[in-house]
Amino acid sequence: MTFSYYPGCTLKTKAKDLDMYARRSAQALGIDMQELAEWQCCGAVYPQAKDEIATKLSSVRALMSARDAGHDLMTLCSACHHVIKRVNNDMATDTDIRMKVNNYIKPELEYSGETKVVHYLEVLRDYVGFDELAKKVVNPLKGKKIAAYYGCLLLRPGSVMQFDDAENPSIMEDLIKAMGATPVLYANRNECCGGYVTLENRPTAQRRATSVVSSAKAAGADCIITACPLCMYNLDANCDESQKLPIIYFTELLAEALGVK
Amino acid sequence: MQEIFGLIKEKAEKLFADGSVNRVLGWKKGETEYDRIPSVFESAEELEEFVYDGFCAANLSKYLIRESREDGKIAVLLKPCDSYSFNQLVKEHRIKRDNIYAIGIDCDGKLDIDKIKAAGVKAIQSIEENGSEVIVHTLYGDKKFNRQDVLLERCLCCKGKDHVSGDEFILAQNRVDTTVKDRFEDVRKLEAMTPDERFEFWRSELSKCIRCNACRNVCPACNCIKCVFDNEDSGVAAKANVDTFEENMFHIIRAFHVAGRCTDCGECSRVCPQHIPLHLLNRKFIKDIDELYGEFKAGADTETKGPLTDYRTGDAEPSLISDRGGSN
Amino acid sequence: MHRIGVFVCWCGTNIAATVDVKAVAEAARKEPGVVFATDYQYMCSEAGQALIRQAIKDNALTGVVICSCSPRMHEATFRKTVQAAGLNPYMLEIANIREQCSWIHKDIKEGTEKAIILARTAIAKVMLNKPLTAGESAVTKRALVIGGGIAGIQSALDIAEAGYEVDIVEKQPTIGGKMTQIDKTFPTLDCAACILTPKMVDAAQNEKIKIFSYSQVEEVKGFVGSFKAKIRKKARFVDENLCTGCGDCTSKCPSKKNKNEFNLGLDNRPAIYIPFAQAVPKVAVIDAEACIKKKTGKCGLCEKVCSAGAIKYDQQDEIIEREYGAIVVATGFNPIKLDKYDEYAYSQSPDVVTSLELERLMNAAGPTQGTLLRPSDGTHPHTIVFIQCVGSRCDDARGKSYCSKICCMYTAKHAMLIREKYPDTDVHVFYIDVRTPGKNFDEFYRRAVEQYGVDYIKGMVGKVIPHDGKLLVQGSDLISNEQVKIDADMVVLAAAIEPDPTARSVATMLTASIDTNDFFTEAHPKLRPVESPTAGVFLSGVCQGPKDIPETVAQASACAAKVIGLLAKDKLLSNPCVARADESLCSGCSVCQNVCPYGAITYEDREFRIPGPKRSEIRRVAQVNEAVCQGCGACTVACPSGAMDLKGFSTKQIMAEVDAICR
Amino acid sequence: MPVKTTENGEFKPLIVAFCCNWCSYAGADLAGTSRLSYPADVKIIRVPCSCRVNPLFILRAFQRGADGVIICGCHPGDCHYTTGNYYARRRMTLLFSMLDYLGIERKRTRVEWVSAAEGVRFSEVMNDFAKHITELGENKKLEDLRCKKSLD
Amino acid sequence: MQTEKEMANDIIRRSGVNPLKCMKCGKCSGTCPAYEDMDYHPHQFVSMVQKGRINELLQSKSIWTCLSCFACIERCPRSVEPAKIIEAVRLELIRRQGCNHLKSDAIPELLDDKLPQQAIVSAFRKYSK
Repeated sequence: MTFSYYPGCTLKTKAKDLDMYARRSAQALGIDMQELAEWQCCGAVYPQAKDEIATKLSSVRALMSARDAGHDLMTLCSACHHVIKRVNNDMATDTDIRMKVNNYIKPELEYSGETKVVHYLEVLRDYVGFDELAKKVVNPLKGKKIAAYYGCLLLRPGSVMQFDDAENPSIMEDLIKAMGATPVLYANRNECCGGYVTLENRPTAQRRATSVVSSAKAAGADCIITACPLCMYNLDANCDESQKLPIIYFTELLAEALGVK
Repeated sequence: MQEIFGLIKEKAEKLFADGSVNRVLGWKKGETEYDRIPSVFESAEELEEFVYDGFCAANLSKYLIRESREDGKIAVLLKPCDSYSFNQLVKEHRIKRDNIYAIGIDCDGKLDIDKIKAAGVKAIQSIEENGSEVIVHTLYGDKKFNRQDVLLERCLCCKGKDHVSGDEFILAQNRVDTTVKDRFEDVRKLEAMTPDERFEFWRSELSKCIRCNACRNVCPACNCIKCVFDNEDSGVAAKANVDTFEENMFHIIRAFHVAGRCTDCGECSRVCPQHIPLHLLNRKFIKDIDELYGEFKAGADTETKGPLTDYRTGDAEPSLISDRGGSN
Repeated sequence: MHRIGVFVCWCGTNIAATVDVKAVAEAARKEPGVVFATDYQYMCSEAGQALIRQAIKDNALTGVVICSCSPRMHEATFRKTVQAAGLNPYMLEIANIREQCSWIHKDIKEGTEKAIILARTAIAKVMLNKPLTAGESAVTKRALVIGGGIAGIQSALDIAEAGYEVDIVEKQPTIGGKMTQIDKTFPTLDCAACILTPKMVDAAQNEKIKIFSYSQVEEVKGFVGSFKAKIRKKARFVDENLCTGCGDCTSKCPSKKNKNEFNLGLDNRPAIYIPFAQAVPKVAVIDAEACIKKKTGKCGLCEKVCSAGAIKYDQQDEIIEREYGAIVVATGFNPIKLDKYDEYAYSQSPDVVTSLELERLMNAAGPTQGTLLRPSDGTHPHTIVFIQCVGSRCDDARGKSYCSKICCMYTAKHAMLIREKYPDTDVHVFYIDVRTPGKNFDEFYRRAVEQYGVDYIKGMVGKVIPHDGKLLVQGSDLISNEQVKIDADMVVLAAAIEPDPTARSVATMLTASIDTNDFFTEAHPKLRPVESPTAGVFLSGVCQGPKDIPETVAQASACAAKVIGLLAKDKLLSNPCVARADESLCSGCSVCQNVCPYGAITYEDREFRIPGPKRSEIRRVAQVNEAVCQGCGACTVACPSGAMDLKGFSTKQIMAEVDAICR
Repeated sequence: MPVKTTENGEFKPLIVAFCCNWCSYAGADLAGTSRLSYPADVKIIRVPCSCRVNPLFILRAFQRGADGVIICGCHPGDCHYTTGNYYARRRMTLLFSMLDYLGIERKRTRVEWVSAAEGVRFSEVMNDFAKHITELGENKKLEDLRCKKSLD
Repeated sequence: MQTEKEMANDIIRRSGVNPLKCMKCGKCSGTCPAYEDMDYHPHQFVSMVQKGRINELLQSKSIWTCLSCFACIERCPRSVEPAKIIEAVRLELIRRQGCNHLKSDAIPELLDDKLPQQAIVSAFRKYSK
């Protein structure tokens, strides 16, 4: 199981843990993560406009490198996954964008969305399998009540992301079960935490973050796991003190369960 | 290609040996160094004459209409583009699939002898294919060609190296892609002309037609029991062109009858003794169908409804054509 | 040798004023094959017709051309005329020199010239006409109704009333359909069971009606007037003739925890059960997947308690073959599954229910005996939110593009009933549009608002959040331009309705067409709304498109009228101008079959002589069923070889017309 | 070969109209009943449905000297046979495009949907089509040259 | 200077959204988590762009408060994609000279030591050109 791996800017700095535990767990599960040689920041926001070309180039370059390496492209950060997956979809389905990007990059071989983009969680589900994963758990997280926070970027728009049921996802809950813990379902797990406006409009971010965390807390969760450094920061830093819960990267718990933390 | 030839022959011998087929449909040498004739081999011994090289362009699928009705099983060799015609014939119930063992074989593009001759080559003794080179040995010495330069037009816009049907495949390790141009490029050029220029173009091309029916005979889609143009009762039967419109009529109707069924195998143009680019009529229909009704590849499978036996309630109106800009 | 007679009508001055009729007759006489030509003031008059008959006899005519008004006017008249004179009625052509000539041209020279060309064209065509005979086929005087809901029952009752036999085939263990699950009906608020169950009993007691419950139509062959159907009667492991419906077995059955379909899974039923008290037939059925005896071989309690000895554990499916003259499709509908709409938390909270589930929760025979209680904790809900258009009017893959038509009205009904019975309960309805076209419908909706104080909010709900045993409903109120948040105890979703999943296979079986939503297509959207394009197949109820009960019943009766009209005939005469396949030319490619809207084309293997040592070969060739073909001609153009031709409008005939015009 | 000039030398085109029995032919009848005129150059051939019109008929008409060919059928969705005009629409669109590709004036062929109630529209359509064909002049490109020579 | 109608056409083209598909159900605004911080709401963006009322939208607070959470896109029953319209309006403004919403010299005071890089990157991409 070899994948080209796109870590993204934040995983090299503030979210080193997310990356580190992911790599350790991958090793334990027999997944080979080959970091792309020269990747550039994806921009962290998917440019939705039809006439945005330059802002999509870094994603396309990463996609092309993976294609040339002959592997699927694995992502870990939710934002990177969202941006790269949607740009890939543009390259596959929007002839105008495809033509303009190819004209700009002028690659030897035109790129038209051939690379498959998979999130680390999808690798766990579709390549490793949660049953197999459960067998490799040496340190079951018994008794832990964990709330999964999906946020927006992994799920929406469902027609493009094809990650899970956008309104009723189960992939992280299945992971939690495989690690021996108890998943806690709560209504706001796929509602926005307001992360994108944390810099600009902190009150909104605070309100959103609090509503997410309090919803999980009311449902009886001990902690929240996430795949997104921005959600991680936001749910922690912007949540009302009275409602706070520990926010953990899912990879950290995974590493713990697999005994490689 | 030499090793592919060997593998195919070996396979054919094995099929005879274990009795899984009683005939093999392939090619054999004709009168000249570049003449390859579709042929049915009935025993391993007969395979001595079997040949597979750059001149084996003929699409064998049409022969199966007759051959698959004979007793026993027949093995057929299909190049990737032939497999589309094969599928289309299966879809139209014209060949009996159960009586056929279809072997998909490798193709690195077929050679156009006219292009070789056009380079002034005379008195050809033999032709040697060597990777990307074609060496023509003549009485006056050797002449080397870049293979890509002497390929048939249809191979320059090859529709892909993947077979869409077959029971077994014999393929090269390194597959050669010969595609260098868009197959609609020439259609687009014609579309860009003025109507008068187009009329003159087609008038001069079609007036060369001698109604030899070679195009009709080779075309895998032209497989009617009796062609309307041969049927006294149809009201259009005509053995020869009685006026300048007759050949227009014949070729328009022929193209219309194969529209949505033509796999663009290009055999019509290859066999035309007058070198009329007949495939440009078929490709026009294909291009229109793709643009108007969504991309459709005849023969890509054996189930999908053809575009002329299907419709959408929101289809384009015919006024689309008369509303096109330009003169007239 | 052709001997054609041409008759030019003056139509008083209607034609004669702008067409020189004598010149037309004169010109026609010069055409090859014409042996007689004349003109007369009114060809359609008795005297005119006598003139034609006489001329046919005197001149031994083989074909007739009448230059007169439109064939749509008098073609049928003149066919009878020539037939009376011993000529085949199809050896006649009409040149339309009135509507399409004299009436639109003013210049007599121009009119005359054109009339001559039109006459010449008709002569050219009639020379190629062939005598045609309308086919005859017998009619089996029995109808098959597929689906035993209110639509099927009503159609069956009406057909039986006219004295014809009817079979109802229903896949459930009882007839009655969706209406049995409905509590009250709009706009009168009478109880659904009270008006439906008597009809179910009528159907069961009617001598002409035979009910095949727990059965499915497996195969239909044949064509209008003589269909042959195979019906699979599924084993219910209870002898229908012996069971008295006493219910002793159901109360003793130890396997009790099985989802009760009738109450939509809101409560449980035993493995042997009678769907509901008024079921028809009132006969028990064993759910083999839940039955302990069927699964393990041990138990057999029901057999012991059944005093009638009706339990038959080894009963097998039975195939019944029956013949029919007409088929009624009444396959009905289902609400869509809501698993793709989880923003409304349907799968997360039992207190989010569909409207049909609410019907059960309010019905006296339902799981709560008619008291409205929350499924989660059995308490009275005090705030209820209704969400309209869930899955209707959608552009995406999740929902349906159409309006489900019934939801606005039943939601008003639900809201009104709740407010009446539980005045302390607040009811909010989120709507996009309120659609109430129907007799007394808008008045009904207004009553819900004005008399019962139901809160209608124009806007849509974006998210339902289960929270602390409540449901936080967040939606927009477009009129006050605000986002509203309502703490609700229950949420009711007006799920879109879709055709029953069997519609597609039934359509295939009958070669009836369905649209992209799987609703059956009518033969003509305005003028033949209860017929399918396939002759002898009729449409009743929601299988054709969303409908409420009154509309369904009206359509069911209309459908029955059509069936009765067909069954009343002893013989069916078919239009002889139908397609014909020339087997010697047909290559069996199926292209004609693909464009035939009636499924009139089938294929057969035929042996043909061929040159060569084999002497003959088997070829697949097209066959046209003349009773089914309607003569559109789509196949004739699809066929590249010209093997397919249309009688009365043959390729040669039309070519001759073209040639005659361009001469 | 038909005479295509009036006494004063004006060009009179030859137009063949294929009309489906259920809508357009009835529409033509209604035009007549309502006394709505259109040029006598238009000659109607009755077919059961627009899907009965074979491209052969159209080419034959051109070959024999027609200057314009128009096909009329029920409006899409209203076909008496449910689907016939949908097939006709695809066939004619492709055929017309091919004729254009061969350099034949694209305004010589037309498809119009005319219902049985549209008598006014039928006459308008025919007037308009005849006007266009008259402007285009004789169909030099397609007529049977051999016949023309024999006229000389 | 472009007219409002021209701007509206540009916005429609840039967003790839057809506002005529909207059936005015308001689900986008019903689901929007930033609703309370907006002066014009998602459904209004769709109808105002369709009507060509662009100047008001260019002044609106909403173009900066949209969270890009795509809930409106996911849940719209007509596949209208309001978030794309809002972004296209925002681009209409920030592509003009000097109209960047986020100025780089304003950044340092907003930072804290835990803030991830992507918060800054994304803010720049969303609010500046």
